[in-house]
Amino acid sequence: MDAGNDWAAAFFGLYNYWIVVVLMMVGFYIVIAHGNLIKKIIGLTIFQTSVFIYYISMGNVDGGTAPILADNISQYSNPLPHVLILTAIVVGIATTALGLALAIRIKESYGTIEEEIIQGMDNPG
Amino acid sequence: MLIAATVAILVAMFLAMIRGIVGPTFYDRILAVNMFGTKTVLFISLIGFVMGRPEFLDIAIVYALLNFISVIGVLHFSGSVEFRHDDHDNSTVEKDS
Amino acid sequence: MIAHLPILQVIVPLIAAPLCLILRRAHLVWLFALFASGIAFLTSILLLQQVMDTGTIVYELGGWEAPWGIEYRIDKLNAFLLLIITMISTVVLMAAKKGIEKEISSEKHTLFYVLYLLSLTGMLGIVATGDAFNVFVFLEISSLSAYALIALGNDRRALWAAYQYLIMGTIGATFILIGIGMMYQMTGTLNMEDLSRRLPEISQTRTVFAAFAFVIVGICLKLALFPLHLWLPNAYSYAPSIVTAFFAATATKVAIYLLIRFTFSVFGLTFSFTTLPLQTLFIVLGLLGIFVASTTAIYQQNVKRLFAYSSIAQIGYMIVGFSISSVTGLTATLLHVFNHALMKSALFLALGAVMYRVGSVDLKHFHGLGRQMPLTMAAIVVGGLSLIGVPLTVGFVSKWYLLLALIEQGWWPVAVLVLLGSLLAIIYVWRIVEAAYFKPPLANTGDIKEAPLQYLIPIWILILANIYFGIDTRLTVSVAQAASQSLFGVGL
Amino acid sequence: MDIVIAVVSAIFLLLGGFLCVTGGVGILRFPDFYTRIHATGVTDTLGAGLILIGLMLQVPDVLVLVKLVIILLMTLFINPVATHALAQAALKSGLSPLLQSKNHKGG
Amino acid sequence: MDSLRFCNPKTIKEDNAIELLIDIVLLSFLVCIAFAIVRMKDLFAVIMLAGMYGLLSASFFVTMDAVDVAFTEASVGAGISTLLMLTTISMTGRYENTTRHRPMLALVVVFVTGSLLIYGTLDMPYFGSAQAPIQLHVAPHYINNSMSEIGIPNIVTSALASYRGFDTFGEVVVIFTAGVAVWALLMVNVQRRKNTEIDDANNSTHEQHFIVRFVAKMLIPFILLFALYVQFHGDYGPGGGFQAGVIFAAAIILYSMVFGLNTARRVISQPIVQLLTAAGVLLYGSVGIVSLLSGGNFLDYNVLSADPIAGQHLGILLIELGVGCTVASVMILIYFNFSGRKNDRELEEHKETT
Repeated sequence: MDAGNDWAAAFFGLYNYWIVVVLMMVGFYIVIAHGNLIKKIIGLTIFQTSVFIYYISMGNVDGGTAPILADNISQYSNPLPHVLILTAIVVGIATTALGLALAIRIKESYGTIEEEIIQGMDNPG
Repeated sequence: MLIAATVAILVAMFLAMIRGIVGPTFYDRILAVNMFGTKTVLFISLIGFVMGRPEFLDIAIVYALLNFISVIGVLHFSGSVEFRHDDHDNSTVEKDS
Repeated sequence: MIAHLPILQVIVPLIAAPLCLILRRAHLVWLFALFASGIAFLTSILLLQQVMDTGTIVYELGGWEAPWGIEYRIDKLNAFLLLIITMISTVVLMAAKKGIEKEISSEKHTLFYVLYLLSLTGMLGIVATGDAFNVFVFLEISSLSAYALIALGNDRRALWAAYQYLIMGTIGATFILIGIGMMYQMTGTLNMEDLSRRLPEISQTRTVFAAFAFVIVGICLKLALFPLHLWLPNAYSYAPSIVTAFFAATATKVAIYLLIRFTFSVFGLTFSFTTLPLQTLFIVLGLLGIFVASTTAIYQQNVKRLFAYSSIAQIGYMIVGFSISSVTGLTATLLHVFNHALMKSALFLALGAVMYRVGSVDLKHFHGLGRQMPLTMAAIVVGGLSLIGVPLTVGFVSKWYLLLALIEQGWWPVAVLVLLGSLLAIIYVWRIVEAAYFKPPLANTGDIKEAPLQYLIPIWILILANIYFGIDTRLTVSVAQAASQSLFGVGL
Repeated sequence: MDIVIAVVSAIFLLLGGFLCVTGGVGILRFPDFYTRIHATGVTDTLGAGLILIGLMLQVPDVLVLVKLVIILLMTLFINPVATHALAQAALKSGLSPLLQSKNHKGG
Repeated sequence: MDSLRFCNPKTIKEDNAIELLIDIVLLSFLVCIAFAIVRMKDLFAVIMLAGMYGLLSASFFVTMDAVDVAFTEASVGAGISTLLMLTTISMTGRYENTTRHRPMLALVVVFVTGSLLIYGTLDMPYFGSAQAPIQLHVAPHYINNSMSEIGIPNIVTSALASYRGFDTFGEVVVIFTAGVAVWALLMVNVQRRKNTEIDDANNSTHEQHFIVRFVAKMLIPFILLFALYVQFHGDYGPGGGFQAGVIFAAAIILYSMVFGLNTARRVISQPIVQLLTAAGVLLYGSVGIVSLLSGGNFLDYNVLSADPIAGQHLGILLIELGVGCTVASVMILIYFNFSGRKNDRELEEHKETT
């Protein structure tokens, strides 16, 4: 096969993962660069969701269908990543809920949810 | 034809998404999300037929329900104190109180 | 029932947690939690005995064979860790009733015990399991309960510390999840033993390198390895004392366990240490951790914070021992895991007692405490000596083995640096001793009484254990040695 | 017979798809909130209805048909209600419609 | 290196092409939304976009054949988490400060991590390849044998509830932990909660939404019914305890939004919800213990009945119930606590002004 075909194969074979990487990094950037506590948690959700997309992508098979057995279907997608991600989604919402609860408490006791201001209040000078 | 309809839905989703991103008002965004949700319901229904396994419409039902709940939720919370700080939002909003 | 010990180890505290929620009355819940933790402790003793006698125990959950189902795989390494965790948890729980009386408002006491048991469950689950994804699930159980427990502290800074920990911890857990995903993608399995068989074939692929990097960085975030330690000092200093005592002794140890498990068992020794410059990197980070954290500890005014920094330094010692990658080095690390758990839980419990009587753990409030709370202060002194590594305490034993391992490899400069690091420990421990014994009490403190018995008993159990295991090293050394030999021997 | 159903279904689907795109263009191009809500409110419900009817003509079994009917009913119920609630809330909050002349602003 | 690819170069067939197209389009939508979220300062808009992000990723999961995951992601990403975030910003404020926290350092960290990830993708088996290791090891066992070993068509449910039942137990405990943790953090003083002034004030805003109240009233029984359907239909189609629990909770949340929190609390009292959170975990655990006592391993459903398949059915039914029970009650508990906290604060502000 010629080189051009190879590159096309690589592109179509991996672009899902590359986009996932971009999404992950956007989420990760929000978490570490933004000072607003709610925004950080939203970044965390994006980060986690992109990991879910990664897992689900790897389970996909060309020509496969949903892993629910039916007559006259032979090719199914891999069910195991689905199982794992179901669990991970639950973990994700649990973390989000707890993070938001903490943010509410922080707002009540510090009066703000901006990281810089909070750190300034904790270490004056 | 299923595919044509799916593409149309995707286009509509894209347009709604842009409205959601540019805003400008609070209500425009809710409207965009609502429309986006409706389009998602249709998309899920269509994609089931496209892929030849239409028996998973339960998901579409859930989407429709949650869409409604989230619009109600947004309206519910829009009344609260912190939401009212709309000053630097945009020009078309005028406050009564 | 004896065949079911591995699962009982985890589900006893797990089932006890929701039962506590139903019991509701705080002191009943305390007794019940103590009981559950005690049962778990007994289970872990039996397990360790069984493992030492018969070798690795495999328990198939749901009756499904390993790569298809989840299995628990108890070998010497995790049996040892299970013992440490349950032991510390039980002793710390003894003090919990008095400990949370003043630091947590009364309507939250029941929830405190529930979260405590859940956290214990999470750690036990991480250590016992033989399935990579199951590690992630139990990691999240222990982390979520940890965030909440830290946030229960009275100080508003506890909330901020918990939030920071939540962000860092979730990033770490997500990194681990990415790493596990890559490993799974390349091998098709999640079972650790199966992974260790399938990974060598493809160990030269870039994906496996990336998987390794993500798992290790994720674990190091949880481990608070320098320079990823930033969440730890705040979390430890503002959490309720009981929580600090429990976590300082166990949470980082679980992360060390994961590090050992993934590098030695899953990825294999050759991959982890020969193809990657991991050894040099970890030695440098470990030593930097020892020096930076010890130096920072010297300048702390809050004693809890001081000991938190000292914990980061001690993690440095464990990492140095780990990265020698020899049997003696790993033995030293495992010994230090055990010993550090003993001393730090004793020290933080003693600080809890000070907090109970004085209401603060600032260094200036320690003035004159040597006479007012003689038993508590004596405990802090012995614990501090152990931290320095004075002979006849446990701290000496692990440092001794660490030096032996370093000299075995001929790494003299590192050995000298490790000794110098201990000198820094002398300075920060001395500051507390000086304040407690050589400074007059503050004028307006009134009369401070000795800590209540409910505090003193667990503190002194731990302190006596500190001395006992410092003199009679047969048990700990033999188990640690057997565990590290088995890791270097046949793999998993 | 089959061909007739297929053609009818295709017409419904295309019409529905067209309406959806129209609604999308509307929400993007119309000048203010109230005109946008008008565009989506009308076309969404109708477009969704048409597409769902188009799908109903292609169903393999009864259960799928029932589900489609449920979705259709819910769209018919929920969409107008949501739009109505939204418009009402917007009006009450003081968001004024864009009128021809700026002097005539009002609710 | 090519031998590691496990893959023949992809031949783009026609029906593949459309799926590929949809795939690319959905993913690029996701990227657009993610970048828009970075830029935006109005947290309300960000949350709306995050809701869209959830809907989109759920649509993506459907195209990837992961129907169960799509179900869950839709109810969580677009439903519950949006509501929780809205409640939160209604207490903490809507706008973000413009300052960034060391953006250059963050960019460097992100860049390094991203490069490492890209580096890692280079040796991955191609997307959709049937020869990838994950399609050859472990998973084929589930696909080929689950019908004879467990006897239900939904393989995801088989693997979730039986093969990896212990993970799911862990998942239930995670959600239980989150419930207890949020409760411990946001607990409101009991005396103050009795006061209903503010709730009545809140209600009055909804009095005018007559149509909304009417439709909600009609819809809620239907949602509850649907939740039950999802709960028990999980063996045959997408669904199961978790999804059902979230839908059930969504119905209650809708009720409490439309009719006021205190009304909802009168219908479902908080102590009962608290009890149910524990009950679900205990139900799950006791299935395991019963199987332990009847001679099997923990969570081995084969021993629950004389016929292994019947045992599996019974076991899965019970643990799904446990999951549903805990998830629903934890979600309700979390919402009650968030929303109760909000009422409480508004009451305080109310008192201050009068």
